[in-house]
Amino acid sequence: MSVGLEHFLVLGAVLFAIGIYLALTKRNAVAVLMGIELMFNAVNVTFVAFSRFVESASPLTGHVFVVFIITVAAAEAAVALALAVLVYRNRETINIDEINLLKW
Amino acid sequence: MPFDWLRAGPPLAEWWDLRDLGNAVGGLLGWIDDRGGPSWLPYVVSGLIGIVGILLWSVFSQLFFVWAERRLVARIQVRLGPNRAGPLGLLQPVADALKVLTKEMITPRNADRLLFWASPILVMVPALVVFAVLPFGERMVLADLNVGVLFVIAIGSINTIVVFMAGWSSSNKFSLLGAMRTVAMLISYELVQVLALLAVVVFTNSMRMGAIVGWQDDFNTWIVFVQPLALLAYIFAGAVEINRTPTDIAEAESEIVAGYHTEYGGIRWGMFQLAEYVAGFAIAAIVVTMYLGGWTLWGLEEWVPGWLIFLGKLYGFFFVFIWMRGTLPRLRVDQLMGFAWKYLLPLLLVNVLLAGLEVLIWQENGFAAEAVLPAFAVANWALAVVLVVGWGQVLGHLRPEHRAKRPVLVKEVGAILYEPYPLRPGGSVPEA
Amino acid sequence: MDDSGSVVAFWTLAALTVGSALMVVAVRNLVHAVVYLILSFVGVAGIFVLLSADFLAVAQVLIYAGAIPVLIIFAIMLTPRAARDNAETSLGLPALPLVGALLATIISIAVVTDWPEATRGGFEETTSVIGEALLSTYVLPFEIASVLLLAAMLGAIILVRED
Amino acid sequence: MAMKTEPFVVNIGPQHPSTHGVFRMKLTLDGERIIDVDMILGYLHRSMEKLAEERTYTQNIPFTDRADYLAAMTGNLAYCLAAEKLAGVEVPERAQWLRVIMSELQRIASHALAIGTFINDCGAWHTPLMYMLREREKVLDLFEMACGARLTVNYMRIGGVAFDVPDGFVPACRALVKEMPDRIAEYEGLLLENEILVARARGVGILPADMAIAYSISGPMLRGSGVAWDLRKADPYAVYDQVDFDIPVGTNGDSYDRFLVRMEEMRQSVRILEQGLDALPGGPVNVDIPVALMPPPGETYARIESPRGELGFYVVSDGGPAPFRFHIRAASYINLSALREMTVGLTVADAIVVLGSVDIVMGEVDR
Repeated sequence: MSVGLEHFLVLGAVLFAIGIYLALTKRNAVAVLMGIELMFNAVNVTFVAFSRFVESASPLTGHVFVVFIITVAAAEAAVALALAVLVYRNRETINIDEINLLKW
Repeated sequence: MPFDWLRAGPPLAEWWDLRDLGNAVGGLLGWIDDRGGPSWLPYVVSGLIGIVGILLWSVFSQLFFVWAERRLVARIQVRLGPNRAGPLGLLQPVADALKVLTKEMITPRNADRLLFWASPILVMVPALVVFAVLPFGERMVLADLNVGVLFVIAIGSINTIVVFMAGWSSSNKFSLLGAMRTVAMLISYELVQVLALLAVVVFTNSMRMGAIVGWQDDFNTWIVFVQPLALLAYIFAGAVEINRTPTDIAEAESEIVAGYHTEYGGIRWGMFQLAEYVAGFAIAAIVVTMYLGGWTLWGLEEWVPGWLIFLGKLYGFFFVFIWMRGTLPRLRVDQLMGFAWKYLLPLLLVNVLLAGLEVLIWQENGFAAEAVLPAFAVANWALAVVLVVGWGQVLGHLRPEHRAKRPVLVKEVGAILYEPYPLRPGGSVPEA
Repeated sequence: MDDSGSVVAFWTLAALTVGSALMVVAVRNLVHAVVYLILSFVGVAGIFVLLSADFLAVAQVLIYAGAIPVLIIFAIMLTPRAARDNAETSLGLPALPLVGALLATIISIAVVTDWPEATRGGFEETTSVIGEALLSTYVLPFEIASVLLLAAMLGAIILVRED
Repeated sequence: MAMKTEPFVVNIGPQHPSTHGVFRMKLTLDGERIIDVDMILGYLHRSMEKLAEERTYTQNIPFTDRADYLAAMTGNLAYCLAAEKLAGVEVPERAQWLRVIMSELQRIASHALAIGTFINDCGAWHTPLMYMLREREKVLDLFEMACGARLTVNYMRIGGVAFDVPDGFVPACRALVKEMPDRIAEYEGLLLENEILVARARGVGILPADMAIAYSISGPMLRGSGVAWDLRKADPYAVYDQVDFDIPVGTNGDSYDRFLVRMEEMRQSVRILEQGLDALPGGPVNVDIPVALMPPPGETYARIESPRGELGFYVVSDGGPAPFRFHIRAASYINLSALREMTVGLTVADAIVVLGSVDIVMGEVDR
């Protein structure tokens, strides 16, 4: 049986779900960031799947969007990790449960 | 039909025409089609032949080159090199291989089991996978992707992760120090590699390795004539990527014993050595394909088989790494970093800008290639010299007092000759 | 996408990607989690190859399997005494049903609506088309993205620099 | 907000490829920078000074070979001078000249090894070392021709030298002297203008002159820091006052200057050898002294310029056949004391380079 658009969309959805679960449940800030990266990838898969299967005037716009997503994700990862290191330096921990005091 | 490009091109020469092994594979595929095999079989067969060919070639040429390197470095060092095992010491690599195979593979107690076991295997991946894209002959390329150059850089970047895994998992202070040094160095030189290869792609305006070799064949000017700076930068970045002198920071024997592969014994350590040589061949192959005209030699490839020329150039270029290993001392890590970020990157950015300008001028006015390319060659070589020396002066690398000063000869005793530096314990020369 | 080769490839790559993504959730040691994350990113790169997006597949390997994990590893290195385990937070329990519900809705939408399927095969050459698009119709976002990268780089350096 | 990182203690040695013998250096690191250096010695201690108190003066000579095993000739010479001063023995002319020739040959061999291993520590894997070992081989052949041994020569006696040199020695030595200058030019061509070596060694491990004097450093390290002090000129022994040579003096006291000073000293030693071979007189090579020499009670301190610095012997006699006290003032032991001042603030790689430029021999340090 052939592999259609739905297969890739389901794959993207599953990856997105795993990413959200990771982001919501993990205690370590770096693990949360890994979840976010996974979500970005899920979105990328969906974009590319659409640009491959769906009829459109310029099919490769999906790819251009994925390029933008990759750059933004890289920038976001850098800043988020810098924040994590800074939080670690001030609070000696990056365990999200403990970073809940607003009196910074 | 998969692999139709194997059937395309000039009328398929006889399968026994070994000037391009692609003919033989093409003949085999034709034979399979006549027998009416399933549609995917030729795909699998040619893929397997390619993979097995690359594997066998890289392992056996590594064995030969271990011997060649030790003899050549010995020749540079006024000594003989291995000559005990077998005639002229030719069996020395076999002896080494047997020794490495029979040695016991120790795993440190609190090592990170999974990563410790995985990294020797993974260290071979980037070294071997790069060869999938490199054309040994006109139709002898496993997968001629049209993002070939980007593929080479991407596979090179996996090396960083594997080095870190090796250093982190052997849970020993020296390995971690070596691993972190190497990772930081590999990242900064990845950028240098990208810019050096970008300068080539600007000229050939295609990332497909076959197209790049084709461009160099059509205009029969090698890209090294037009882009000398990019080649020099890539050689240095290549030397960094495979940890060879003058940049063997990873296993700087005299400093932190053996860097990230200290804790590995037996065949695991052997895999690291094998990967280092195969990665060296990969870098040499990339340089030959991108800058030195790949398997073409201004028409000679009609008679001499293309892949022979390619291997000749590859081994010839690999000699440069051996020569560097025999003569140059090692740079410190921060000097290497400073050299990459402060010196090489600005230089290469300017180089890519100039290459873009030149191609723009060439395409806009549609000059004839014979007139324009030699002019570009001369201009680029002169510019390369001016840029290298000028930027060196600006950054102070070539400032007079950095040059060696001979000691002052004195006849009588007791004279204190120099006013001591401000007494900073053990500090280095204050940056003037 | 009908010949048997790509079907086999799809299922293996999908299994690899989802499997290693689940391992990232399950495994205790944070460094192992990063390794499995890299594995799933490489799986996604394979999926891109299946969807004949060759430029994106290679860019994915270069950035997601070469650069971002190194960032994550440096972050883990710079936070030595922080909990290096991959444990769940205390209030993790309600997350499972929420995620399940979200997944169900997305999948139902994906399967129910009939997308205007295109009849053409994969793309031959994507790099040059992406390049053209980036510098012609999308030149503004391209410039904004470069400014954003510059800002992110400076921000990260200033945050972490201890003078 | 300062980064709270715990210091990272790294152990270099005792079993390490570039510690020039069994020497251990505990480096406390903050990242790559060295905060503190703690040196642990004694792995090669053989209590030579205590053993010498049970042996007659002549039986003690082999100890001096094994103290600084890379410069045995100068070790013998220093001890024999001390014993002769104590016993008031006159050394014949020919023996004096032979002693000068042998110690200069030893200086060339020792400096060749010192420079070779220093460049090794900078990373040029064995290439310069192999070139220099080729010259050292020729010097060791000359030693073997003169006294049968290459390393622990045991050639000098109280009152002269053990045997006269065979006939083939002088022509072979002249051949070496003729060939040596362009060999040194070959090394300098290979190393002097080498950008990477200059980058690695220039400005690394600075030892200012007054600190060098304060730590009583001697030898190429002191001259590298700009102080022109050479015992062969300051306190001439044997026939050094009849020989003309220069003292190379460095300019800013870093590892590169010490390397340059050693290179120049090899050239000066060749000049001395030339004059020595020309002026070698005939006559006896030693004076026969009683087997159980019993010098009058008293103490003496004789010092010479060994390749590593001032090598002194403090010998006290109580009239008996064995010395009452036998102390070796080892040059590398004292040169090593300044290592901490030179390496704090540098990186691990620099510490190894500085240790290489100090050129220590553990036999002499631990005695």
